[in-house]
Amino acid sequence: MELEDIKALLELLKDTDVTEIQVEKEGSKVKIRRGRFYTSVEFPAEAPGAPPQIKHEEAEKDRLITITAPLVGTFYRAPTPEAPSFVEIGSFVKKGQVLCIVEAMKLMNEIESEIEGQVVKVLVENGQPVEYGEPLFLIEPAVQQ
Amino acid sequence: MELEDIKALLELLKDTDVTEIQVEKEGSKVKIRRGRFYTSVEFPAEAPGAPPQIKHEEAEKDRLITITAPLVGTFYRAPTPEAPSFVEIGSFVKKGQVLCIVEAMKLMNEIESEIEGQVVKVLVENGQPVEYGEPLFLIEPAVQQ
Amino acid sequence: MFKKILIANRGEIAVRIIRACRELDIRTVSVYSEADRQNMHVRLADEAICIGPAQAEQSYLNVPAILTAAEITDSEAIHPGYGFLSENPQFAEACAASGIAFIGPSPDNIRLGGDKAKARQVMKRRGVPVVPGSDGPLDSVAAAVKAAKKIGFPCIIKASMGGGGRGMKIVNAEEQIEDAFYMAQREALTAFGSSELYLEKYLQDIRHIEVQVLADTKGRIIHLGERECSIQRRHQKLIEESPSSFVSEKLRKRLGELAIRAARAVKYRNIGTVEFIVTPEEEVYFMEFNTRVQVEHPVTEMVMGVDLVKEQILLSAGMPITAKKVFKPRGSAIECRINAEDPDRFIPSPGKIEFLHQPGGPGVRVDTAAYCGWTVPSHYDSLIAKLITFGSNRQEAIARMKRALDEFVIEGIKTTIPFHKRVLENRDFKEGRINTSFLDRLHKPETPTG
Amino acid sequence: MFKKILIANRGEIAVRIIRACRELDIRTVSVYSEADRQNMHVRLADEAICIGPAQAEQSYLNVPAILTAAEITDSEAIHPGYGFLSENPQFAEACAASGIAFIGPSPDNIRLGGDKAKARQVMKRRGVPVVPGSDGPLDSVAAAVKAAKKIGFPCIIKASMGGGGRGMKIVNAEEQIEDAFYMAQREALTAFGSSELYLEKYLQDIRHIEVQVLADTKGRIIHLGERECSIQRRHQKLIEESPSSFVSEKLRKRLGELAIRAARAVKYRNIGTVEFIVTPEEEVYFMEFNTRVQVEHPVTEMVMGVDLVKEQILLSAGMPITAKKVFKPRGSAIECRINAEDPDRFIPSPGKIEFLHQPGGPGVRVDTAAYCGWTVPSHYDSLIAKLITFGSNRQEAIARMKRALDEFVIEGIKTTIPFHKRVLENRDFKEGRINTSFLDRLHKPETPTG
Repeated sequence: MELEDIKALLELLKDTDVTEIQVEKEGSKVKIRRGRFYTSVEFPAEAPGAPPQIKHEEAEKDRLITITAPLVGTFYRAPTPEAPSFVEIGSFVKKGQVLCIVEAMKLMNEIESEIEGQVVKVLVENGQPVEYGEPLFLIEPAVQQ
Repeated sequence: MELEDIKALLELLKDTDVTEIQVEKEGSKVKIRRGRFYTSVEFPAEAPGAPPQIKHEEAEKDRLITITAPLVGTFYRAPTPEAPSFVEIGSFVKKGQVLCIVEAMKLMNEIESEIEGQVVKVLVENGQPVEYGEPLFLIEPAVQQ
Repeated sequence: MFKKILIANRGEIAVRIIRACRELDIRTVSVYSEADRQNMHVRLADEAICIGPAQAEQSYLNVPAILTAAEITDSEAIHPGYGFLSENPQFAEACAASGIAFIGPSPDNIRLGGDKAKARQVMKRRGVPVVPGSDGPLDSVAAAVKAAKKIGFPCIIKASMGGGGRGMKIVNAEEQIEDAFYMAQREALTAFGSSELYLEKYLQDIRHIEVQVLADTKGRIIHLGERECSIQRRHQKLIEESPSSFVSEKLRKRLGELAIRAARAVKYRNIGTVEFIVTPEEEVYFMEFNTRVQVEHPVTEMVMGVDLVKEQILLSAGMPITAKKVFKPRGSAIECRINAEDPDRFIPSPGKIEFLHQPGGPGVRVDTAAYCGWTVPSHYDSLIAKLITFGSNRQEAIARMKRALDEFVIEGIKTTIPFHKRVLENRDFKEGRINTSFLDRLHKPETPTG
Repeated sequence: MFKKILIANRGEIAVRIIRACRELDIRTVSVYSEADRQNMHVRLADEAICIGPAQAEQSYLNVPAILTAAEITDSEAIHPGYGFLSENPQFAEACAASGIAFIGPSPDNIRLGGDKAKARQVMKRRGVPVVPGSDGPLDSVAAAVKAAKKIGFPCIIKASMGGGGRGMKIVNAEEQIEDAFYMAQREALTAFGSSELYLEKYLQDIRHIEVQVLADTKGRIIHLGERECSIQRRHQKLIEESPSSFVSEKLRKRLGELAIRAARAVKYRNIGTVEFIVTPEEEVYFMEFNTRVQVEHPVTEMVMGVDLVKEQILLSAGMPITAKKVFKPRGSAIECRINAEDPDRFIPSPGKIEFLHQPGGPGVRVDTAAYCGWTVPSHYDSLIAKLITFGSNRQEAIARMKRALDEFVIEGIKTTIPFHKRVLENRDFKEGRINTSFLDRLHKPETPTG
């Protein structure tokens, strides 16, 4: 919350009859009261040393869909070592189409696409272990999906 | 929170009807009140649970001078139990005039006024222990002192 | 020895196990749910794997996910901690089937530990006294009435697979049995998946005293003295001590012998705890066999100068209890469980810890996974720290606990620290006059407790 | 017993003393300088009094201010901690004159402890071996030459009232003596207010081993084993252990006997420490008598299961060492001094501690006055925490220290934690091959230290 933001907030209030507003954003807090009340802005510092949250790809998150691992296991792009990959970068996939396999407890779990669209990125190498919730693919949804 | 920021903040408030604003950021705190109120800037934020700093009388600190104990000891307002107090509220005192005694190690240490002026407040009861730096008297300095 | 161990748990016990592994130069893998991403056990382990969402059923109780995590990290063993999968014989079997060592006793040991009615029968046969009661499971109301009449009222009807106070009904007269029987059956079925019941004499003014045992794969069994666990609220222990101020040298010898006999009766291997009921007349009855590391294990560690979790890992790796391992007790230790709970009504108080300062100095041990800025999730057990103090005698251990509780600062959530301070100020507690109904008395203001 | 004690110190030792007092149910008064207003010792005491500005001369060394603070708070005794006024015989006398008990030995004991040349003479006369050297103070360069020629080179010229490595000059040949003598005189006069010097044989590859003694007012004297303090940088101890891995049972017996003889020679009362030089050939020489609680006292506490500060308070109140107090050693303990210093160049690093997380779990003790958000002032000693670990043997204590150092998080300032990790990884250290020149070797990369 920078001075710019406070300014904008004060500006917004000018032509209203609002007497109190509270905005919380990314750990900082702004509280403004008008007239006989007071205005306060608080910036609670983050707990120092806390591990960073897993960041989403900010720029892409608006349009791309991330397919994540629904279970712990080993990631395979093809049904057998000799077979071709289920999908490649650029592949168009339908909803329900198999994207990869996650092997757990000797069971091959087929991971299907939740949407129709185009594979933009494969985030994990073939044969690598993946944890629960780990991003596997980025898919650009088809228009009007 | 630098002076620059405070200045900018004051600027922002100029054309508003906001009467009070409080900003906390990275351990520093700015509190501004307008009109008949006062402006104060506090650095830095207390550590959680830390004992309070000895607070100066905010409203009076501009004009009043605080006489503090220059050593640990017992505060006496008079040279002997029977004698009258060195000073009373309202007394006019000269620079170097004895205000009280602080007894330490059986020694009577006369505490002199650092300025000429009028005794506004006696902050410690007769016979009470005082610590180093403890406020003893508030004195309003004489004009053109 | 194991080179890498996966820890199938969270919170303070996961941190406790990581500490033991680090000191043994064993690499560690933590598993965690999505709610625990910021947890201390994730930060301290060499590797950490997310195994599912916040719900324990899909993460910390998710056997395939945990075994897969062990496989993909090449872990040679799994430490289950306490709770979660630690007393699940199927999990121990699944580990074995996957070629992964389970750090704990055999599946059969675990199975018997969980079947209270069967354990009673085995112990009785092997000369370990059990509370007078039904010979085995009750197959009908009539059987319950018959057993109750034989031993006399009051009685208690319990679930064979039970624990934690659920599925238990006290009956004071014959006409109460039928209702109690059917209610207990329903509760037991819901809570434990089995409606099997048994019946015992209901003993009052008793103490809950347990004995720590160690058993190696060669069949050598030793005990490490007792723990006093009578300070309970609804069958949940809150304060534990070692030694018990009630136990004389003679009684200690008897408890130790019975514990070893109990362990031998079931061919026990690994560390375990034999829980006893002790009456004011020093009558001792077997209650149950706990086949895992206990929450309260630190009080034994402080008094015996032993690291029980390291011992457990070494035993699981097939190491014998060596002749050198003669543990001699010294002084007195006490543990207070600090829960994220309202200290008056024990309602959970999850949330962000805004400030944390741990007590320190001589004789003070803190086992916790909490840190300044950590958010206690609402999905799991409310235990957030164990404060353990050691003294040259019980009085010093208590004085130290009081000053350590005073130093402990946890801001942002409510904790049971004020509750512990109240107990420690109580004259009955200070003088060692405690039993399992102590807290009920404490909360009745009319009781003259000083 | 005392009802109220004033603590004339700051930092971790003030907190240590407050803890002992709380456990003994004694009220505490802290004194503090203006720079220490936010200090832990101010917050934990029952009362706190500001006694002066930041400069130690006007606050923690200000005798009238401290005695007045004791008087106005009705304190019955003053605990001086270590450093500051703890070894000032005039202060101990001033306490007595004011009718306030000084928690420590008699002024005469303190005086002799401070006069190294005189202490040498007394010990020699009473059969406690001292390093070969001059018989008493040197009155001229000629006397120094004569003494040096008698005992052989290299020699070391020391200040009688000295300590901490100042006023010491090593001489390797006769022609170096004159310059060294006058330089040492100048340094001694500036640092200690006395130019008196003496001369000793300069011994290399030695160990610094000290013995803890307890002596009551009835004349009973016992010892609590040794501490190994050879890991030093410029005569400042950084890591201490108990027991010493070098000391055999036979040597331990001899050290203990000599320490008790030394204490008896000076009619010592209270707790104290006899420092010895031990050569690789197990020759033992008296070095000095420390007449206060030592920084490194916790390693003895951990191994002996004793609270030395409580014992000190009880002894000062005239309590005898009872027959029950037979302390038996168990296991091994090690202490790392965490200083607010750059870990490579040992330059002080005062400032705000932005985040603090203390290690915990079995066998870990933290003695500190630091907390999250506290600003380490630049006016005083840089010691901000002592990390002590206990293990069933030295190997376990070291393994535990390593994992505890890994867990310790101090952000915002530099500390010696990385230095300690380096030492603990060193093969010579792990195998106990240490002496007072260990750190010089450690910092020379060509030395094969693994």
